[in-house]
Amino acid sequence: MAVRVQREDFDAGAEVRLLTSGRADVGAVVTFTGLVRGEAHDSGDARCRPLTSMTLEHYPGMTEAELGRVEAEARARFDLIDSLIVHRYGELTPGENIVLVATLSAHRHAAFEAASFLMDYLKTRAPFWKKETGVDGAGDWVDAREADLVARQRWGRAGEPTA
Amino acid sequence: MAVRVQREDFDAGAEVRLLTSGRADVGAVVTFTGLVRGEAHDSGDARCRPLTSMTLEHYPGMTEAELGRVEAEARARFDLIDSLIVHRYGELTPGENIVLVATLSAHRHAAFEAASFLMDYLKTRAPFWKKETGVDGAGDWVDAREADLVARQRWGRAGEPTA
Amino acid sequence: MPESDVSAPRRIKLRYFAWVREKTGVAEEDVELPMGVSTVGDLVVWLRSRGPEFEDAFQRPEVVRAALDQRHVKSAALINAAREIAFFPPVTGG
Amino acid sequence: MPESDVSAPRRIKLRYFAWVREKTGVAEEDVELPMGVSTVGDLVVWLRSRGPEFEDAFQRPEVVRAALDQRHVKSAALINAAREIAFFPPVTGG
Repeated sequence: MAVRVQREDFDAGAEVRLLTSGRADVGAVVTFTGLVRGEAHDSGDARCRPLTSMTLEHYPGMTEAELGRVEAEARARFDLIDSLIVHRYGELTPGENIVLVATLSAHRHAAFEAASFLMDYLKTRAPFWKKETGVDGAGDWVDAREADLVARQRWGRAGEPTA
Repeated sequence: MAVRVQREDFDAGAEVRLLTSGRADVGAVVTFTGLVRGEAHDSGDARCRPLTSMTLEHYPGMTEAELGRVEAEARARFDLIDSLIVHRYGELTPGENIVLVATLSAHRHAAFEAASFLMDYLKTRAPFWKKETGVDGAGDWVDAREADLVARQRWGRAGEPTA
Repeated sequence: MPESDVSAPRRIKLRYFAWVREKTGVAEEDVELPMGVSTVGDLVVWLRSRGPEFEDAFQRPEVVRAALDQRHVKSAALINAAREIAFFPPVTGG
Repeated sequence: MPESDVSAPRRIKLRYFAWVREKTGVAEEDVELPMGVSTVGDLVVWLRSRGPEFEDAFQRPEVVRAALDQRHVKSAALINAAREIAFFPPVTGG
């Protein structure tokens, strides 16, 4: 069970090898890797601007705490042996890795569900903000997606901010 | 879009790097890795025998064809950029990799759903049979799990054998 | 549809896997299909008559799965001009 | 519950992120909470009165999210003895 927030890239295969090394109780490993796409996010009009880079700002301290809470929630809900979240920040170019989630379980459904849950939660709770820079040099903050809120709500309302 | 059936191990990270290399349209990669656990499958009684090795027999020719059909079905159902199935055969020891499924998409839900679909389908259609060898040297064929049939049925009945 | 001479002997390859193979003691064989065998289920009935090993392997025909030319089929499937039929337990890969 | 002297000045760290930071022109600052400010929403009302940059950043307070001591909260949350309050747009990580 670990959370890392870092500037540098990660190696999903190496991370999984570290997690599974020396143990024989893991039957299923699911990884999710999120990457920078070469197109800016849809912004109402249908045109897709080519993207030069994406810069991720975050809230040091809260990011780690929030990812830790998200991971603890996943481990309370699903029968996990171990899990890992790695999230990058700073300027990234198309094709680069942004985020890695890995879940280890005896059986595949828990691993799949937990990885999907972690991504849905992380998308609506981890304090990261994306700014896209287009070929014209202009930077735009990415709008939060309604679809991400809907995706999160299928897991119920636990962990929402209290009044 | 590829299917491989092989004796030798695979490197999930290297496979994903090959699939994503040089492209900037992939926003989400999901991998599933299935591994040999150190316990024999539950066999009615609650005791878990320690496992020495597991041997996977398969049906050369049909295995590749069936995995190809499963993959084609996934690509018809989900918005995938690419996908890969690697399945090993032969004698494997606890902790070793058995199967890798990787799905690439612009968005995470298609990648998650497709990987989960591929595993559910593969479990009930790919012609592999597991024999477990315990510490006493006795070998037992693993029984098919009712839970795998149920898992598959949530995707509907397409691809079931015709009369 | 190709014409076929229904009176000519039909040779076909049979393959057996996992415990079906262990019980029959045969991994694969070429057989001549007897008259009157038109479905996979008919073939199983005939196979059971070939000896105690086959009787044992197909004792509960409902748990033995079949593939016709490397595609899963049910026992009611017509053999027609298939070249290969395989019998095996429910699959347990993945 | 710890006792606190409600008449003493309460100093708190404010942090701003993403376009809230760009609009206010401030990444972080220490402020003395005015009398009468007890919830996060009260604080936003006061912040908007501090100048056109703040007025602009909090123009639509419903789209600005808040965290109290690094936990997400709603605007009705009581500030109490919090040491740090952050304001930011809806998150877009992952």
